[in-house]
Order: sequence, then structure tokens, then C-alpha cells
Amino acid sequence: DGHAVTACLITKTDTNPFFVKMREGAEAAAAEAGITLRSFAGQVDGDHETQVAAIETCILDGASGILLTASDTSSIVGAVTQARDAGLLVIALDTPLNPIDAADATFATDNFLAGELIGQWAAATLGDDAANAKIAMLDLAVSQPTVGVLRDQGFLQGFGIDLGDPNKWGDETDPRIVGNDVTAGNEEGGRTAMENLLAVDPEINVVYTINEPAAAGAYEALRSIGRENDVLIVSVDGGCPGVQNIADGVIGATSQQYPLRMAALGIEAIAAFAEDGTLPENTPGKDFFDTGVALVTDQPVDGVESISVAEGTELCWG
Amino acid sequence: MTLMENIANGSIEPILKGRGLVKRYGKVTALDHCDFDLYPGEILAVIGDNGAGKSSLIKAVSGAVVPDEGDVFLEGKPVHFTSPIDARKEGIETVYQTLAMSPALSIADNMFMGREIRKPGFRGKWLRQLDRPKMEQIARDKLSELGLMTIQNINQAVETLSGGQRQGVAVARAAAFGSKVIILDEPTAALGVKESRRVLELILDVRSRGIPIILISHNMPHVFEVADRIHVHRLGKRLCVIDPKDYTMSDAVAFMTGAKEAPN
Amino acid sequence: MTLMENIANGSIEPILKGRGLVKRYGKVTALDHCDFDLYPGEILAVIGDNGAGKSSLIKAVSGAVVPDEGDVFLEGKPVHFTSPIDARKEGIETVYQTLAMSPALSIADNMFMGREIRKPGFRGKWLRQLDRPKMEQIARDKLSELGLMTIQNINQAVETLSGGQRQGVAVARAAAFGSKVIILDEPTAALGVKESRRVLELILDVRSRGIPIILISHNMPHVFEVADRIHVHRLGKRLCVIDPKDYTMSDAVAFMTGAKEAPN
Amino acid sequence: MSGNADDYEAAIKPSAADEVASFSERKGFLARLQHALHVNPALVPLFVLVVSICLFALLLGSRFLSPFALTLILQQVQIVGIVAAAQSLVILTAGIDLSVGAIAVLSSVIMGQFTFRYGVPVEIAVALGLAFGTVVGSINGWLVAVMKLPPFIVTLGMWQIVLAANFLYSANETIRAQDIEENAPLLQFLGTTFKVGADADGRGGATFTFGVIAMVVIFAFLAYALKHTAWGRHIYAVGDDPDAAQLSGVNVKRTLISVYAVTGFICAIAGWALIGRIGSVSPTSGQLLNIESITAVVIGGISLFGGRGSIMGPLFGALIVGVFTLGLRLAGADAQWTFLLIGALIIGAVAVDQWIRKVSA
Amino acid sequence: MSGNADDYEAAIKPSAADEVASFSERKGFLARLQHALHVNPALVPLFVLVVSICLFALLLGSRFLSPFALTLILQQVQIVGIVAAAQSLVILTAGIDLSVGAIAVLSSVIMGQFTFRYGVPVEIAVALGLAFGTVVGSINGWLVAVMKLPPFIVTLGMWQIVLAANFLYSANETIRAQDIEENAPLLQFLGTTFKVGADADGRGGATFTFGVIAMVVIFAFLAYALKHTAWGRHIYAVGDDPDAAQLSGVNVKRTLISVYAVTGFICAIAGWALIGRIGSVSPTSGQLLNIESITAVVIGGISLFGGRGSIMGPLFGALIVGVFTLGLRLAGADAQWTFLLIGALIIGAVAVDQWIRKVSA
Ligand SMILES: Nc1ncnc2c1ncn2[C@@H]1O[C@H](COP(=O)(O)OP(=O)(O)OP(=O)(O)O)[C@@H](O)[C@H]1O
Ligand SMILES: Nc1ncnc2c1ncn2[C@@H]1O[C@H](COP(=O)(O)OP(=O)(O)OP(=O)(O)O)[C@@H](O)[C@H]1O
Ligand SMILES: O[C@@H]1[C@@H](O)[C@H](O)OC[C@H]1O
Ligand SMILES: [Mg+2]
Ligand SMILES: [Mg+2]
Repeated sequence: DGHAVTACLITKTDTNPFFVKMREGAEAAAAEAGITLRSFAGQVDGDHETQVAAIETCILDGASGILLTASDTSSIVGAVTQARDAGLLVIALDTPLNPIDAADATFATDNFLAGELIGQWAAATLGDDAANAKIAMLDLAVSQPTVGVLRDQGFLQGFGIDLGDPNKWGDETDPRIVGNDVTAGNEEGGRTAMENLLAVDPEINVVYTINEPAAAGAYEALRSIGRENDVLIVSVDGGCPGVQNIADGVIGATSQQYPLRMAALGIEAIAAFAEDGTLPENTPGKDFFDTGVALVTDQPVDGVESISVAEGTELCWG
Repeated sequence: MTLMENIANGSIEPILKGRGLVKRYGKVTALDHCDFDLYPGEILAVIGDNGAGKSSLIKAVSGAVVPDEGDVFLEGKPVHFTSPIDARKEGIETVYQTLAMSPALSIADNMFMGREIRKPGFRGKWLRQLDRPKMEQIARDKLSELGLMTIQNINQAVETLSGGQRQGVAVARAAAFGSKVIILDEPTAALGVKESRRVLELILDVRSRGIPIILISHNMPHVFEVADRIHVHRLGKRLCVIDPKDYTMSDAVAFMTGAKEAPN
Repeated sequence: MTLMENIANGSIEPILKGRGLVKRYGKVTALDHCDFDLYPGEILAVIGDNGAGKSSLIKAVSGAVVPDEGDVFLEGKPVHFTSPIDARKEGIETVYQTLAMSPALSIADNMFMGREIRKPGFRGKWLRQLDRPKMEQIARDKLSELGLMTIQNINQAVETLSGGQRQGVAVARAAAFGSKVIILDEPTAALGVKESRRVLELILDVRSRGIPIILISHNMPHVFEVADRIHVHRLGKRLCVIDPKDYTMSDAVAFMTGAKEAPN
Repeated sequence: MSGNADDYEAAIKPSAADEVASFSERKGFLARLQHALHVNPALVPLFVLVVSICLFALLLGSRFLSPFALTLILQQVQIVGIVAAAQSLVILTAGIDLSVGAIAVLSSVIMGQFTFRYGVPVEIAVALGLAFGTVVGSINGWLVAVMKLPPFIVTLGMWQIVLAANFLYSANETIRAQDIEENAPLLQFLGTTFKVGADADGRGGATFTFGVIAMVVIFAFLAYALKHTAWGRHIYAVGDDPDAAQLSGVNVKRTLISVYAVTGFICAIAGWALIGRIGSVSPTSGQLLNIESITAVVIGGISLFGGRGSIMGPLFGALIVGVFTLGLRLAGADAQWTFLLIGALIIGAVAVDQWIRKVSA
Repeated sequence: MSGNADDYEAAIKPSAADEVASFSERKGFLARLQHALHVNPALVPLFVLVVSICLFALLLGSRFLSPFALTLILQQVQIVGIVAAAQSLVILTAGIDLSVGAIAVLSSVIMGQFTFRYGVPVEIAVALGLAFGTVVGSINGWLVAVMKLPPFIVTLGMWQIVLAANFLYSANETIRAQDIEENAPLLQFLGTTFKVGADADGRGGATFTFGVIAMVVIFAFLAYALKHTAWGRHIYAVGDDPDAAQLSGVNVKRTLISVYAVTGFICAIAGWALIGRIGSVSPTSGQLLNIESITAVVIGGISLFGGRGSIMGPLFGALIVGVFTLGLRLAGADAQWTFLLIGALIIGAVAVDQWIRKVSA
């Protein structure tokens, strides 16, 4: 239908609850604004070819704007430029493009900051013991996608560990790091990775995880050897099950992000743009619109701002 | 009265009969409204050129292929075999030209393929356990009957046997289980002189037990030695049926290659 | 002087010779220090039981398998074939028992497999384009020589041919390209009477062109009809070589099955 | 004899005690080892497994050669092991099943969602999950056996269909371990652990789970069925040469359908075991199970062309990969290097297998 | 005649003009269509392609049936198409290559990194990337042909090795499109577009890229090589029956090695085209290329058992998937529904193919 406004949502995958929520947020906002929403997703994380094809389809389809969580922040730029040249508004959600101004606007969580918050919290919680902590790093994939690198490096920075090359994980020399292993961001991978690192050093007492499913898997591994109560697990996302896991003591703290809000804001921006060409504005002092990140925990520490599990439950998924 | 006379005056009925059988493979018509009769207790030889449709005929009557048209009758009753299993249930055993053995399995496994014997009692009924000793014993007995005593180990894989031994196992299987009809498609093609002779002896032995046999062969001396009647196949049809006592091998070859007009 | 006499007095040398050939397959010794001689211009038949090692012997002298021990000599010079390609380069053509055809490819493709003819000039040299019309013409000619005129279309896939026609193509290929020696392993096993006859005629025709032939066969009448000498193979070894004019078929069968002591 | 048949055939030695070709012995330790394994090829993967355990034991000492580490490997391979058992059946029939992982995961999601979304009693939900796997397997089997489509394509398509259905149906929602523990512990049944030789705090020692036991039982059961029942013999026959099997009286269609159905059923058990292992029901698990199970099967010495190989091989195949993965991690290889070395291992293990099988050697 | 041979063979009709079995015509439109396609099976995928284009044209009208949309499909399938051409060669030899995607990506990374990290002239870097693909392919070929390891395993191992090497070597760094455009535009050469029939602003109209041209040229070249050179005939012979090919004078080892080497080379070209398509050099590209290319090949009617099929089939196979993907997206199916329907399409396309090929029909 030619008269209605069409918007596209392109996520990295749609097998991750985070993106499912983002889509739900977009659908709700689109329904409210009377916009037709088309959603697309790659098959696996890192599958930017499918995202390029999706952008092309949106151009062909005469959409007014695209909301994009890029699987590869540089590779997608060509297709994004093509879309903008064709008159579409392109908004990067969750993951900034490289360069960030390749998109008309960016509504994102600061993933590095998200990592930094849990790192600071873990260090503060351990207090003096942080100096001889034994840390397991449960990352996303051997291909080291950017979210994974940003959170990992943010965590280490927050914990007070020297980063080496901040664009990749695994090159740190600090002896407190027992090792890195990959989880594919799910429970199964989380459990196996945790077991592997426990076999390397059974005394691990801090576990960084890329997201909450991986954290839940790691917890199962610890539980099977009876160590679930003397290890600190931190994670990112703050999804509703994740926050519940904090209440249940599975996770110590998590950095909460707000995919529903990102998507809703994105749809509103497209609606405004379609109406009169207004472009969205950035958060003052940043080169993107920060949708915010909050540390959720019931054991707040000094010097790190946080919200309680009750608040987190209220806000989960945004 | 001879078999031919009995047939002529209609005093005996065919045990296995085909009428108007048609089988097409793409554009090739392998069977072209072919008739076929096998009488009780006889050895019926089927001869014909390469590609005349002999194998297609016996496949059609033994359930290995379903004919496009036509009917098959067993003991006068129409039957519709859709797989060799159906035909076997009725007591028709076939040794196909391609032998139909599973190379990696043992001789005993192959002989009992599709009709395995299970242990008696609980283990057979509930655990469905095979009675290997029994199957091996029977297999050994059948092979000895055929003079294939040289097979050392009944559990040896069929692929480790020579071509002749394999033929022997296939023929022994058919002879052991065929209760109504035994069909042999070129059973001696790959065999040496000695091995061929054993198969011929077995064929005569089976007939003496009263079981009729269909024998497809290109070896005229063998055919004329053992057959009671000879079905001459040409261009997908039965050209004629001759009595080996009334015609010479030269006649048979002339009919089958089209050099001479067929009788009747 | 007869061939046998010439051989006996050493006045002619074998064109193809094997000495002390050994080939083992796992535990089976298929060739057990076997000797072998083929003289110029003769038809040498090789007979023996199933599994005696006949095919293994010709594979060993034609490069299809590399013998574990022993030497092969061509025209007196030692040769070390590691693949049939080597033997073919020396003018030795073999029709293996398993035929060695690619079913999905055409008759012409199969006949020229591994020795394709390229177009002359630029297209052949640089584009490496095949000269199909020429290959097809040659293939057609060769098949007509064999009386296989019924093959309608030289570009038809080999798998659409009957077993007899396939045999014919294999034999025609060998006859067309064999310049020094032609080896045929049971070329008539699957063939009908008519088709077998044609192959025998072809064999005699090839000999008349002066090319020696090795013929493996279980068909004694055929062997005694065409062979100049008969190599009797038993248990992986050459048992004896006999002149078909001096011995009967019964003698030959008796030697090869071990019923009678071999001469000399 | 009739006609003008010759009598040369009468010359056959009447009571010839047929002689057989002679044997000859070969020498050398390696040659003898190779020969011993050649005679019993099913032992090859076991041999490779033992050698790799010894290797890592030498390299890493008691860190690797502890009851804890060794049983940890068992736990880590249990899911792949169970699926590999199912995959073996299909590969023995000369097929391949790319949908195993998807079936396992959707079955586990069904068990979870029926319990939590629809409030079905958990026993029934588990039964429904197992039934679901069996049905999908049967559809695969029907397409392969009756429609005669290539297994690779059927199961490739089914993989995508089931996986997409999985995400659509589950709405990508995880059911948390804590909720399951409280309301439907039966779902985690196969995760139940018991320890042998742990210290007072329950640390260290050999740790087994019911899932590991299930894996071993499934292998034992299939080994029995393949060797001692007609069904098993028919599977080998169909894989060896389906036309020959059909002609010699095997119901090829029924055999194939039953194989894919049993495969689907076993995959559903793997899905159940998955819940036990990860505690929760997660629709994103098991994505690599197809490749991992095929790898285990092939390292285990079952031919992708069907009809050959012993079912115990894939168990050892899965364990070999598990040993290498944990061994390399303990030896300090990082995740990327481990990935690379496992690739090399796969080629190496099959090369050893090939070397041992070399017939003429 | 010597001895006591019979003379019955003399009875053969001397100049028998051999008759052949008769033909018989069948009727019905569907039956005749089926027959027409049966005679020329290479046309089946083309037929399926045309039918699916018509289907979506009816459903979506000019949104789909525009020069822009149709050429967009070409652009979207170019990489898969090029890799499918390579994959076809391997599958024709009864092999399979799971490492195609990894080779393509690492080749593109090498082209990029040699230019940017080591400052090698870009022409040489491209040449080195192509050489790299060829070398990896040759190693695959050597392992398959000389070591006689199963292609599935060899390329599965190689996939992991090359992919891990890719991540290790590239340090997961993307080289940005802008940098390439400025400093080494040759890397993006295959991305160069030209339009036919666009409006004044350059919008709409048919858009082609050199990568699309490259895909078509590669298919044309392989079609020629397979049909008109000895090498091509040998590939079919080896895939049909390697033993027979060996006995009838084909150098099987050399043929196999060359096939895998050419496959590696073409994959490297695909890697180059990938840079053109996405503008940048990204080590995470092409993860699904192996499955996608195999899918295209099989939908294109090449048998996984080797030796049968026409090389043009996979081109149509890739386009069929492209048409369905774009068509379903335009029709508004979301990602999971698209996957699900593509899964069903794969099974359906092969079922149609099978139905048409049914010999006895
Ligand atoms: N499965 C098949 N597909 C296609 N054509 C077939 C098939 N089976 C047989 N034919 C064709 O049918 C015809 C008859 O074949 P059949 O095997 O019945 O001949 P035959 O008389 O047994 O020959 P032979 O003496 O060589 O065994 C031949 O032209 C053959 O090519
Ligand atoms: N590739 C192989 N692998 C294992 N054993 C083999 C192989 N080829 C032959 N043999 C064995 O070697 C022995 C000799 O076989 P060969 O084929 O040479 O006999 P043959 O004389 O040609 O028999 P036939 O008359 O049946 O063709 C047999 O015992 C056979 O089983
Ligand atoms: O933010 C997202 C994260 O929550 C998910 O787990 O992985 C992809 C990310 O972009
Ligand atoms: Mg026949
Ligand atoms: Mg032989």
C-alpha cells in the first residue's frame, strides 16, 4: 500500500531474546503510529550479508526508514550509504556503526560502559581480594564480534586490569585472568566453557559472562561441583529472566539495557522523519543518543551507581 | 504321457502363469504383452538375446518390479506382488542376475535375510534376539549339500568370497527356501567349469524334490542338458516354447536370433 | 615350424613376460610367484577355476595393480607400470572383467577416455577443445567393424546399452587402440550366443593384423576354437602351458581342477 | 546328456578336496599392530582414544588424569554422544541427518512449554516431546524412503523448518533452571549427578550424571539391536546395497522409516538430557549438533557410504573430540587455537584410521 | 573349428538387421511436460526458476517484476553463485567441500591485509589471495586423492582450520570501505556497478556489477570446460566410478587434485567479489556459504553421488533460492518464516526434480 509509511527493523539475529524484545517494542510503536513494520534478521551473529540483502529489500520496498543493529559495524556501511542516498532514514540501534556518523542517528547502549559497570562492581565487592582474584572470561565467539569485545574489555577496565589491545580480547597478560572461553551466548556454551576453565583452575572466584543465558550455564557448572555460592558471576542485558536470576542469587550483578525503548524511539523518529523530514538529535555531549544502561544488583557497592532488583524487574527489556 | 502332451491336452495347469505382461523403462519396452507358463515339476529354460527382456520377465513374476499391465497367476489364482517379499511368502525364490547379496554381511546373515530365525521363548519374543547358532547350522548344512564345503567360516563376509562361491551361496539360499518355484537368472554366467557343473547338479536335485525351476541361461549345452521345455524370448515377447527333444541347439539359436521362423 | 616348436628352441622371444609375480590381498595370496609368457602374433588363452588368480595376473601385467614382487618385461625390457595409463602408452590395451566404463558418459567419450583427440590449431592447443566430430567418426567406424551397427547414436550414454552392447564397446576400444598387446578378461561372460560369436570373430581378426591377444575365458569350446596356446592357471600359479591341438578339453579341465597331473 | 553337449565337464576331479591359497606371515611391530587393528577395525577408534588419553596424561599429568577431569569429559560429550548414536543409525543406511540438533532442541522446548505454558503434567509433556521427535524423524524417513529424496536434502530442509518453528514457537524464551527445579524437576532428571570418591565437601572425584548413563545405555542397546536382531541386520543390508536388500527380502522402506523415526526419538532424548545438562530450556542450544555428531560418527570409523562400521566407534569418536578439546584447553591453547587444532585432529584421526584399514598392507 | 565345439552357433542369422524394441506414446499434458523435462533434465531447475518468478510476479506485481528487483536478485546471489560453481565441480567428482566459505573469506582477508598491513601493491595482494585459495584447495585435493580420506572429513577439518586461522590472522579487524576506496580500489573492482535503463537520477533500472558478470563468466567457462575438454570429461568419469575411470586411463589423482585446486581458486575469486559486494574486508563474512552453495548445487540437479548433472543447474539453483528469499521478504514474511519456507522449498524443489526424473513414468 503506497500511502502508508513503511519502516524496516533489521536485527543481528532473531534467535536472541534481546532482539525479540526489540522487535516487540518496534511492533507496538509502529502499530500506534500507524506505520507498517517489516522485520529482518541474519541467520547467525556476524551474518552481515543477509543484512545487506535486507537493506536492499527495504530500498526496493520504498521504506521511509531503517532501524539497524549491525552485525559488522564497518561492512554494512556501504549498504547504509546506499539506503541514505535513496532517501531513507537509517538509525543504528544498540550497536554504533563505524564510523558512527555513517547512520543518521544512533540509539544505543554503551556496551563498553555496560562492561565497565560490572567490572567496577565486581572489584568493589571483592575489596582487597580483588588483587588476587581468579577470573574466568566467558565470551561470545571466536570471531570476536564487537559487542563481545566491548563488554569484555569494559569489564576488565572496570576491574582494573590492563587491556593490551582494546580491540580484541584474550591478549591480556594479567595473571588474575584464568582464561577466556567462548559460549555462543547460550546456556550450553556457558556451562561447557565454565567447566573447561574450572578444569584449568578450580579456584576461580569471578566470572564475567557475555550475557545472562551464558551466566545461567556457568552457574550450572559451578553448582555441579558445589561452588555456586563462593563465585561472583556478572553479566549484561538485564532481561527479565536475567533480573530474576539476580534475585535467585545466580548472578551477582548485571548491566541492564533497554531494547524496547531503543526500538520505540527509533520508530518515533522514522514517523517524524516521514512526516516532515525532522532528524533525531544526539544526547548532549555524546555522538549518539544514549538509551542508558543501569547496573542491577541487590548488593550495591560504594562508588558504582546501581538500581535494585525490584527496579530492574520493573524496567526489564525497557 | 509326456509333459508336453499333458500341457497340450490341458490335463495339467500351470503353477505360475503370466498373461499380457507389459513393462516399460522410459522409452524402452522391455516386456511387450508377454505370456508365460511354468508347469509343476518341470525345468523351464528361458533363452533369448541380450536385452530380449528375460530378466524383466522374471522380475515381473517374482515381484521385483510391478508390471505396467498384465496379470500373474499362482496356482490359478491371480496374485499382485509388489515386492519380492510377497513372492517369497508364497514360496517363490529367485536368484537375480545381480545376485542380491549384502557384501559386508556374513554368509549366514545373507541366507536368512528377511526371514531370520529368532531364539525361542522370552529372548526371541521380547528381546527379539536372533538364534545365530541355529541359522549358522542350517546355512552350513545347505552349503554342504551344494558341495560348497570349502567355505571355512559361515560368518565370513560375502565380499571375501570368490564370484563362484557367491553364486553358490545365492543358489543354496533359493534351494533351501523355495517351496513352490525356484527362479535362477543366469546362475552360471561368472562360474568356472567345475562350479557350473555343481549348480546344474543342484538344479536337477531340486527338480527331483518336485519343485519346478525357471532357468535363464545363454549356455545352450547346459540348457539342452537339463531343461524339460524351453521358452524362447525375443523382443520382449514369448516367441515360442520348444521341447529340447524335438529341436536341436541350432534350431533354438535360429529362433531366438530371428534367423528362422518360429514353430506354431 | 609351429609356434610351440619355435618357443621350445628359443628362436622367438616373448613380447610380454612376467617372472615370479606375487600379489597379496590381505591374507589371500592371489598370485604366488607366477610366470607368464605371451609370444608375438599368438592368441594365448588363460583358463582356471574361479579365484585362481587369472584376473590378478592380467592386472599385474597391465599396470592395474602393482605386484608385490616379480618383474614384467615388454619386448625383453623390464617395465614398471604403476597405472593402466603406463601400459596403454606402451600399446597394451585391456578389457577388464568389470568393463571399466563410465555409465553416464557417451560411447564416444568412453572409447576415447584418457586419449581424447583435440581440435587442430588454436582451438585445440590453447582452448584445449575436443574434436568431437572426429572422435565420433572413429568410434562409429570401429563399432561397425565389430558389427555393432545397431547402436543408433554414438552419443548415447553407456548405461542405456544392454550388457552385450557394452561388452562390444569395450572390446572395440581395445581393438582400436591396442598396438602391441590386447588383453580380454572374460569378454563373453554376459553375452548371448550371437554376441559371443561376434567377439570371437573380432579376436581372430585382430590376430590376423599381427597383434597378440590374451583371452581369459571359462568357455572351453571357445578357448579351444581360437587359442594358439593355453596357459592353465591354478592356485595363483601357472600350472602348465598346453597346445590345444595336443590335448582335449577334458584334459584341460582335468589339469585346471587338479583331477589330473599336469604335463611337463 | 542330451543333444551334442560335450563331456569335457566330466573331467572334473570328483572328490577334489579343494585347496585354498597359502598364507604368508609379515613382520615388524608397526606392521603387526596395523594388522591386528586391521583384523578388528572396530578397535581403531578405541586405540586412538587410548593413545590420546595417554598423550595428554603425559603432557598434563594428574590435572588431566584425575577422575574429575575424565568424568567431566563424559559429561561434556553426553549430548553429542547421544545424538551421534542416533546419527550412526542413519549413516549406516548410507544417509545423513542434518536435522538432529534442531529436533533435539525443539523437543526440549516442547517438554518445557507444554509444562509451563499449557500446564500439562510434566510426565506427559516429556512423553509428548519424545513423541514429537519420533514424528519428525518419521517424516524424514518417509521423504527418504517413499518419496526417494536424498537424505542430505530432506534433512537440510527439515533442519531449517524445525529450527525456524522452534524460534517461532518458543518466542525465543528461556525457561529458567530455578523455575524448572521448583515446578517440574522431572525435566532435569537426566542431569541428576552422583559422585564416586569425592571429598567430604563433595568436591573432586568422579562425577556421573544420569545423562551419561543414558548415553551409555543407548549405545549398548543399539549395539545389541544392530548385532542381535533382524532389524539391525536389515539396517546394514540397506546401507550396503538397498537394491540387493530389497531383492533379498528386506522391507527397505519400513527399515528406513524406522531408522529415521528411532533417530528422531533418540534426538528427543538428547533434548531431554540437554535440559538436565544446562538446567534450563533454551531454544538457542544445540546449533552445531549435526556437524559435531557427524564428526564423531566418522572419527568412529563408520563409512559415510553406509553399511560398514561398528556402533561403538562413534562413542569413542565423541570421546576423542572431548579429550582433545579439554586436553588442549588444559594445555593452555586458547579458544581459537583449540578450534584450529580440533580441525587438524579430525583429519589426523581419519588418516590414522585409513592407514590401519589399508587392505594390502 | 577345433575339438568337439558345437556348431549351433552357426545358426545365427548372418545379416540380421537387429530390431529394437518398439516405442509407445503416452498422453496427458502433465505427463508430456514431465516427459519433455525428463529427456532434458538440465532444464528442470530452469523450469522451477521460471515458475517461481511467475508465482511471485503474480503475487507482488511490479514491485517484484521490475528490472531493478530482478537484477537485485542477481547481485544478492553472486557470491553464493560463484561458490556454487566451484562446489559443483567437487560434487561432480562425488566429493563435497565444506571449506569453500572459509577459503573465500580468508582469501579476501589476505588480499586486504597484504595491501594494508604489509603495504604490498594491491595487484600482487589480489594475486596472492587467489594463490592462497588455490593452495588450500590443492591441499584438500591431495588429502582426498592421495591420502584417500573422505572429502567430507578433509574439508570439515580444513573449514575449522582455515576459519580459525582467519580469525587469528585478521585479529578480527575489518578494513573499512572508505579506506579501501581511497587506497586500493582494485579490491572493490568486482563491486563496480553499471546501470541499464535507469532514470535521470540513476535510480531504478537494471543494475549489474562486475561480480555478477564474473559469476556468469565462471559458469560459462566451466560449462565449456566440462563439455569440451578432456579434463571435463575426466571429472564426470571420476565421479561416476573412480575405479573404472582409473582402469580406462584417467589419471584420477591428478584430476581430483586439480578439481579441488580450481575450486579453491574460484572460492578466492568469490572472496574478491565479496569485497566488492560489501565494500570492506570482514573476517566474519561467508559463514553459511558451504551450506548455501551445496543447497544451490543440489536444487540445481547435480547428484551428491557424483558424475551426473549439468553445471548450469547450480546457477539456476542459486537464483531459485534468491528469488524465493527476496520474494518472501517483499511479501512480508519475517525472517523465521522465510527460513521455514526456504526449508520447505528445498525439499519441494528436489521433489519436483525427482518426480520429473522418475524413469518409469
Ligand atoms: N532398470 C532399468 N532401467 C532402464 N532400462 C532397463 C532397466 N532394466 C532393463 N532395462 C532395459 O530393458 C530391456 C530388457 O532388459 P533385460 O535385462 O530384461 O534383458 P535380458 O533379456 O535379461 O538381457 P541379458 O541377457 O543381457 O541379461 C533392455 O533394453 C534393458 O536395457
Ligand atoms: N581387490 C581385492 N581385494 C581382496 N581380494 C581380492 C581382490 N581381488 C582379488 N582378490 C582375491 O584374489 C583371489 C584371485 O582373484 P582373481 O579375481 O584374480 O581370480 P580369477 O581367477 O580372475 O577368478 P574369476 O574366474 O572368478 O574371475 C581371489 O581369492 C579373490 O577373492
Ligand atoms: O546487546 C545484544 C546482547 O544483549 C546479545 O546478547 O547479543 C547481541 C547484542 O547486540
Ligand atoms: Mg538378464
Ligand atoms: Mg577374473
